[in-house]
Amino acid sequence: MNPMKKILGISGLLLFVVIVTAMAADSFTTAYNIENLIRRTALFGILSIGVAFVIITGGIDLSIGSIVCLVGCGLPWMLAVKGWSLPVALLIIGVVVVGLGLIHGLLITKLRLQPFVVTLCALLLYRGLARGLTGDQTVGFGTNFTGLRTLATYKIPLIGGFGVPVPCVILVVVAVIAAIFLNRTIYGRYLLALGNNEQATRFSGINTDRMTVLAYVISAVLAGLGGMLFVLDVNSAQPVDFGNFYELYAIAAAVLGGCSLRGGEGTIVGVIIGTALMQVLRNMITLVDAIPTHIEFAVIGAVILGGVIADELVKRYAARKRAERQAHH
Amino acid sequence: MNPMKKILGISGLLLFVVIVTAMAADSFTTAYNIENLIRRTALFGILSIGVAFVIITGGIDLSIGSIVCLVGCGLPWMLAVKGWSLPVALLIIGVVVVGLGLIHGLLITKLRLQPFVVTLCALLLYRGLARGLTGDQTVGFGTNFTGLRTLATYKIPLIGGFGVPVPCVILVVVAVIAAIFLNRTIYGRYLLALGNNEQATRFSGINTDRMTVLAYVISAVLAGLGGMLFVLDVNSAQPVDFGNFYELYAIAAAVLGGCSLRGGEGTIVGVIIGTALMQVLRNMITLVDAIPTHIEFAVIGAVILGGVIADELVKRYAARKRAERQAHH
Amino acid sequence: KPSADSSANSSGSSNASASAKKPKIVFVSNGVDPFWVICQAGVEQGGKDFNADASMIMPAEGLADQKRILEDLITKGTAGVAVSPIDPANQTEILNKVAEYSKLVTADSDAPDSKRLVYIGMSNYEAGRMAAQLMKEALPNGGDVMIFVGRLEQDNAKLRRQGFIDELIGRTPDPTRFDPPTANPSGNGYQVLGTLTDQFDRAKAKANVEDTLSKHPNIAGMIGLFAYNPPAILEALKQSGKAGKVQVIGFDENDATLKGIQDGIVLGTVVQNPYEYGYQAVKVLTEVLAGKTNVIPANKYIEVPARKIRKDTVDQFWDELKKRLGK
Amino acid sequence: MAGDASNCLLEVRGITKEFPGVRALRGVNLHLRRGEVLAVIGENGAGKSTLMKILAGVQQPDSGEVRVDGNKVTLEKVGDALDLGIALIHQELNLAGNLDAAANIFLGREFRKGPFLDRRTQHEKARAFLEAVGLDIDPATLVSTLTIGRQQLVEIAKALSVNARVLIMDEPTSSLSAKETENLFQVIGDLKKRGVSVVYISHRLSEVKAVADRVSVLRDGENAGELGRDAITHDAMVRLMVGRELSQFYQHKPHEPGECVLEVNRLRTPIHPEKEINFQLRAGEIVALAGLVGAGRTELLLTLFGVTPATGGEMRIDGKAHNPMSPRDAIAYGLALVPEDRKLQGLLLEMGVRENISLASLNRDQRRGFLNFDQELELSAEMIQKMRIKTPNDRQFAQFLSGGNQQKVVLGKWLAMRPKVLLLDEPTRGIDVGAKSEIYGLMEELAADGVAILFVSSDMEEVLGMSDRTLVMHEGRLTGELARSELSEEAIMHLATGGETKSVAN
Ligand SMILES: Nc1ncnc2c1ncn2[C@@H]1O[C@H](COP(=O)(O)OP(=O)(O)OP(=O)(O)O)[C@@H](O)[C@H]1O
Ligand SMILES: Nc1ncnc2c1ncn2[C@@H]1O[C@H](COP(=O)(O)OP(=O)(O)OP(=O)(O)O)[C@@H](O)[C@H]1O
Ligand SMILES: [Mg+2]
Ligand SMILES: [Mg+2]
Repeated sequence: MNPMKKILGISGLLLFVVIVTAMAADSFTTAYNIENLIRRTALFGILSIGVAFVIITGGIDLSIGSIVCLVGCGLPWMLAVKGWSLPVALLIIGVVVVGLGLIHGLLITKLRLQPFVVTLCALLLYRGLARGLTGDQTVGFGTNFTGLRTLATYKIPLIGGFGVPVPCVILVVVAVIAAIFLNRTIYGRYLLALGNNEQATRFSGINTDRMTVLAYVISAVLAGLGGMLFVLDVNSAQPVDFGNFYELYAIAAAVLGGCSLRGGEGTIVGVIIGTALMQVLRNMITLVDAIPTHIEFAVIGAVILGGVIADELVKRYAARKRAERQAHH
Repeated sequence: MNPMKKILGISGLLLFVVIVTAMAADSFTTAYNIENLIRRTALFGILSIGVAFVIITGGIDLSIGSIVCLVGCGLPWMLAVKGWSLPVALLIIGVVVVGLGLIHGLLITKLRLQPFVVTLCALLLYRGLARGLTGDQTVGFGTNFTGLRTLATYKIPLIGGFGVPVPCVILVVVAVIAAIFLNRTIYGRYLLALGNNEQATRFSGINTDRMTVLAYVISAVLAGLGGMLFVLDVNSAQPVDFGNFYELYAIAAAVLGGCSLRGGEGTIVGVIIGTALMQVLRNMITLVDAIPTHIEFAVIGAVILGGVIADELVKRYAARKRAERQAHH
Repeated sequence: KPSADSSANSSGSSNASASAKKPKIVFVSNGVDPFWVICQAGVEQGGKDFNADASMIMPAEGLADQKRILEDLITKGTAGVAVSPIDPANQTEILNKVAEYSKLVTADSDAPDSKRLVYIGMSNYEAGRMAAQLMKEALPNGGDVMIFVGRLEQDNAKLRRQGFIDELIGRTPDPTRFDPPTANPSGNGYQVLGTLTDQFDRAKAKANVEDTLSKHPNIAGMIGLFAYNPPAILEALKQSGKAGKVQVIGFDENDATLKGIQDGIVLGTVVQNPYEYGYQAVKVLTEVLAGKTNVIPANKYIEVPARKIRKDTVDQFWDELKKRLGK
Repeated sequence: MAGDASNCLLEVRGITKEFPGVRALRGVNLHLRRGEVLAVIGENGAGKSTLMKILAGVQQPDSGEVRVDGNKVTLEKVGDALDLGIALIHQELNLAGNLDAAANIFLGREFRKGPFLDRRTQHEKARAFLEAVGLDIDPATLVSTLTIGRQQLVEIAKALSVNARVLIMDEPTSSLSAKETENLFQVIGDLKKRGVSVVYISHRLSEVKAVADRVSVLRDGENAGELGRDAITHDAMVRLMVGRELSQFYQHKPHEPGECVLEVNRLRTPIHPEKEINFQLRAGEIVALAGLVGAGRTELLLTLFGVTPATGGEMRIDGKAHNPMSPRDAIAYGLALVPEDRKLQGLLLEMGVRENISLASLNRDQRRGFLNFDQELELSAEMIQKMRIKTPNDRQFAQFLSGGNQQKVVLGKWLAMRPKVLLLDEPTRGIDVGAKSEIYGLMEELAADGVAILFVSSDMEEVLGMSDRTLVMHEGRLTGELARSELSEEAIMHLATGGETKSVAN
């Protein structure tokens, strides 16, 4: 199916939720709230774009939340606790995330281990490492590093008191590069092809192993970037639960946005819309009085499921109509 | 590959971990500890067997932890808070879990939704429901219902002060039925076949939709059974985190035990061994003084990953040796 | 019968003779938190001072995990166990089982129905009231207040919140009262806007504050009941330029909270004394193991009271804290 | 052989390849001259595909060497072979269904503008190659929406686009009908003129006769002989392949048709909903369904079998209304279908031969749902023997069998069902002559037992040789029916290309 058609349903659902929330809560449309929503979507969106590459190859990456934790704890630990300089810290983080992505990819391609197993072990391992590294202590920037933290917290002022959060700019840059990479370069083409039929792609003379490794590296690097931005935004990280469950959110957003877990399908725009939907839903639950916050998960689950079902039913209905029309002419 | 060969590696790893732990900590081999290990393995094993059926069909069930939560909170809520009678409560739980499994299965087969999406929504939804139902309050049996709780806590005395925990008996019954069902009945064969190639199986006149639904029902029912036993064992449940992450443990155990996430493969024995491995590892970390408990996850992750890698390398080495031997004769 | 029938000799059986004389003591927390890291310092110091092999275990996955660890400690033959039970009302059984094989005390959170020797801690309800007193000091003319907390189904969270509400709106103290999470009690000119939970997700904790600012632009005060809540509040306020405009009262002694007090954007925080919980627990357990049962008071309650920290006391408190943590 | 090295482009010496339990190749030699078409033939499992995969760098030999232009080369990955100008059209389809035809054709060799894909050029170039193979589709068509036959043409276009010096075609025509095959031969002719060498593998011996300059025969993984241009005859090839005479290839005796078992009235199928189909099928009759690629034959069988339920009209079996909503319903009515795409619809690739054969008939044996292992074993042994399935044992995974043997496994599954109406979609696709004659024998036997057989075939010889009656389709419509007496290649082609309707069955 046309990928654009696939994201029609989810876009409609997003629009629907936005309209309903805007009507139910005046505060939804304030500049401040919209800025917050954009920033959160940006942070989670970066993770989702990363995992989308892996999902497109037909794999899965469960290590994202733990990489967010490792980097999120590691950055303040190096800067604030150890007092290392920023370039050193960034270099180390860069080397580590690329290294982790490489290791995942190599284990999956060279040793033919299942992606689920490798990245599940990674999930456990990196969280344990982060806890060991920090001695289970919260690490944060305190009141220092405000310059660096503008990366996550500054808003570029626009008209009318509204500002564009820097993470949003970062997301746009990442998304544009990702979209061009996926749709306009041969490597993106190879990723899509190998996600659909690994053997056919290999038989076409393409080094599919290398492409698969690349996907895991992209995922790890974007998880690392996300982890940095998250900790810069929140200002401190607690190793035991920083980034917990984020892999599920990221995967859910990617899948909602049209990535098939069987591989070979996915658009970057869809992934971002999927992420935005999750964030608007969570925002809605806090803003709208009628919804008790402790059933937050139930609401998110129900809305998404309802949306997906409605989407499917509408598609079927349209297909039936079309068939009938054809039969009659 | 021969399925028995596939579980050889994991059995070896289990044996290795058992021996290491037994040497490092005397208390490991006490009757009390072994009873505890058996009980925990039994509880988690029931969940893993359930999800194994879904994995065998090539699907995935992320709702397990939330079903454990829903049932685990629902049982004491009905019995202790509402004061309903046991048969009524059991009936309701039975109807609910079968119903949930049916809904998952039908959404996946009839509406062709992705299993990941359906059960992820279910994960969110049921946890939210459990929290709403109980008003986010801990529910438990207090000091009542001791008779019922023997189902999870009683040990059938054997010789030498050693007793077999009742959950172990339940696991054995479930496992034997599951193994017979999977290997000796045509339905088990259909499940394996459809996991291998859904279309070819449908073309062979098998109602694959019905078989898929059945797998999700089995998974939900066993998750429900597990949830009951968990809460009877722990005596109370907090809706916000009861059963959290259990789906990942269950899936990990099933995959370690030889189920391929692509479907069509899996043995019940393997699943139980996989579960036992996870439990022994956690036990080891508490018992062996040299391991700081806060790196527990890191140890589990590292051991499993190491084991899987070693298994693969050993297999390759053996294959190369065999090839060389053949070439020389 | 499990082999761990005699805790004293089994603890010696597995280890070298040097540690054989030292009784093994373990403090089991209710989760993983910096709070417990401070407690751990107390446990370790106690171990040194009273010649015990004392350590700390933090269950990462809630109730079932805590039970598993307690079972494993019985297996291990631990002489003395201190525990902060997550769900005391329903954990009597496992606690009594531990009490059967080891000396058991509760700390931080009590299980009065169990066979624990003594409870070391404070009253969360009273601590909540202290926080309300700080809030009233910050907002003498009343105003709208939002409560932020990790979870609400834990006893300590419930009691703190209730103590806070009751004191704030001027009810007569009653620790058994419970306002549902969605309630908006008001009185005395104060209105509680609600209670927002985050399940320990820090990003979510911050998002809760942000969403509150969206929804209630005129909010007067915020209180964070778990250690990381005040920093999350401060962070969101700073980013929205409202730091100092909304009154913040904290709980516990996170660095950011203490810094906030120094900077004058937090009026005060209520601190417990986790270091003392750990230290006292080891002290009591070693003495009981040595046969000195007179350390246990008749009411089975060793109080380690909560304190209010304001700008005047924060520097001294912080220095002391840093010293204890060996920073 | 190596003597005339001056003209020898590619040479294979002493290649041996072993799989667990199977010796696929034993010291095989082969040479290929510039601008020649070399046909490689042999029974199923003789090792043809394995040899070609070695030449394409997909698999590595255990021993032996490959020389190109007289130089020893190592072919460790597909890229190595492509660099040397060796391209392979695999026996099984190898396309990425989520990409369009153009993207598949140039996969791995994309046109670029700087680092970016140049779609426009790519589509233009792709169109030319698609035209060359006679496939009239937009290069932007998603491959997954094409029928197998058309996908095969895309594969051929892809191989042509490599600009190879050696083009290996492993059964390129197995899903193609006469017209496309004709077209392909023209393409091969052009390639020859340009000095390209072609290795051609097929089980359709008439094609081999038409296209090959030389034939090399493999038997059980060894060289079994060679035939020069003039020596290529049907019998000579068969003799070398099977090592004995195989007389009476089509043992067709006209059948006396019995009662009408299947009646189809004004049937409408989902893909061609505006066309109606009418025909009848009698007990003990063998009817062929001919037509060009994409004519709608597969579609019709799938509707009869309940896979894509009809959108209108009616079907009757033994006079009773039959409205199958799933294969299960159809099977209950006594239908069986050997599907076109064995990998996708026929086989459990990662399960044993035994499990594959027994799958459909498991529920026949009433043991309250329990498996009857003895019976299963017996059944698979019977089928392996009867169909001469070449496999080390009945636990071998289906994916490791040669293409033809896979097809036999699928056939075996359905023969075990003893159906009333047997629907066969390209039943001998990729099957060797020996096995073909066995399958024909089986068809005759079944027909004699009163089974009504409707088979789709793109192999003209087969249609001519096996049918009592032939139905011809064109663009989703039955354009005519030919009795055995009227049957000729010309008559079929006339109807298949949409010519005048002769006597339409009503
Ligand atoms: N990957 C594999 N593993 C095990 N056995 C294999 C494998 N590939 C091929 N074989 C075996 O090697 C032998 C030769 O197979 P090959 O596919 O080359 O035959 P073929 O001549 O192409 O036959 P066909 O005409 O049926 O396509 C067969 O017996 C087959 O079962
Ligand atoms: N899934 C599909 N979506 C759209 N069109 C389809 C689909 N499947 C088949 N078609 C079209 O329906 C027509 C009939 O296809 P069918 O497979 O029945 O033909 P066929 O005669 O068996 O040819 P082939 O030899 O290619 O299999 C073709 O034009 C084909 O393009
Ligand atoms: Mg072949
Ligand atoms: Mg066809």
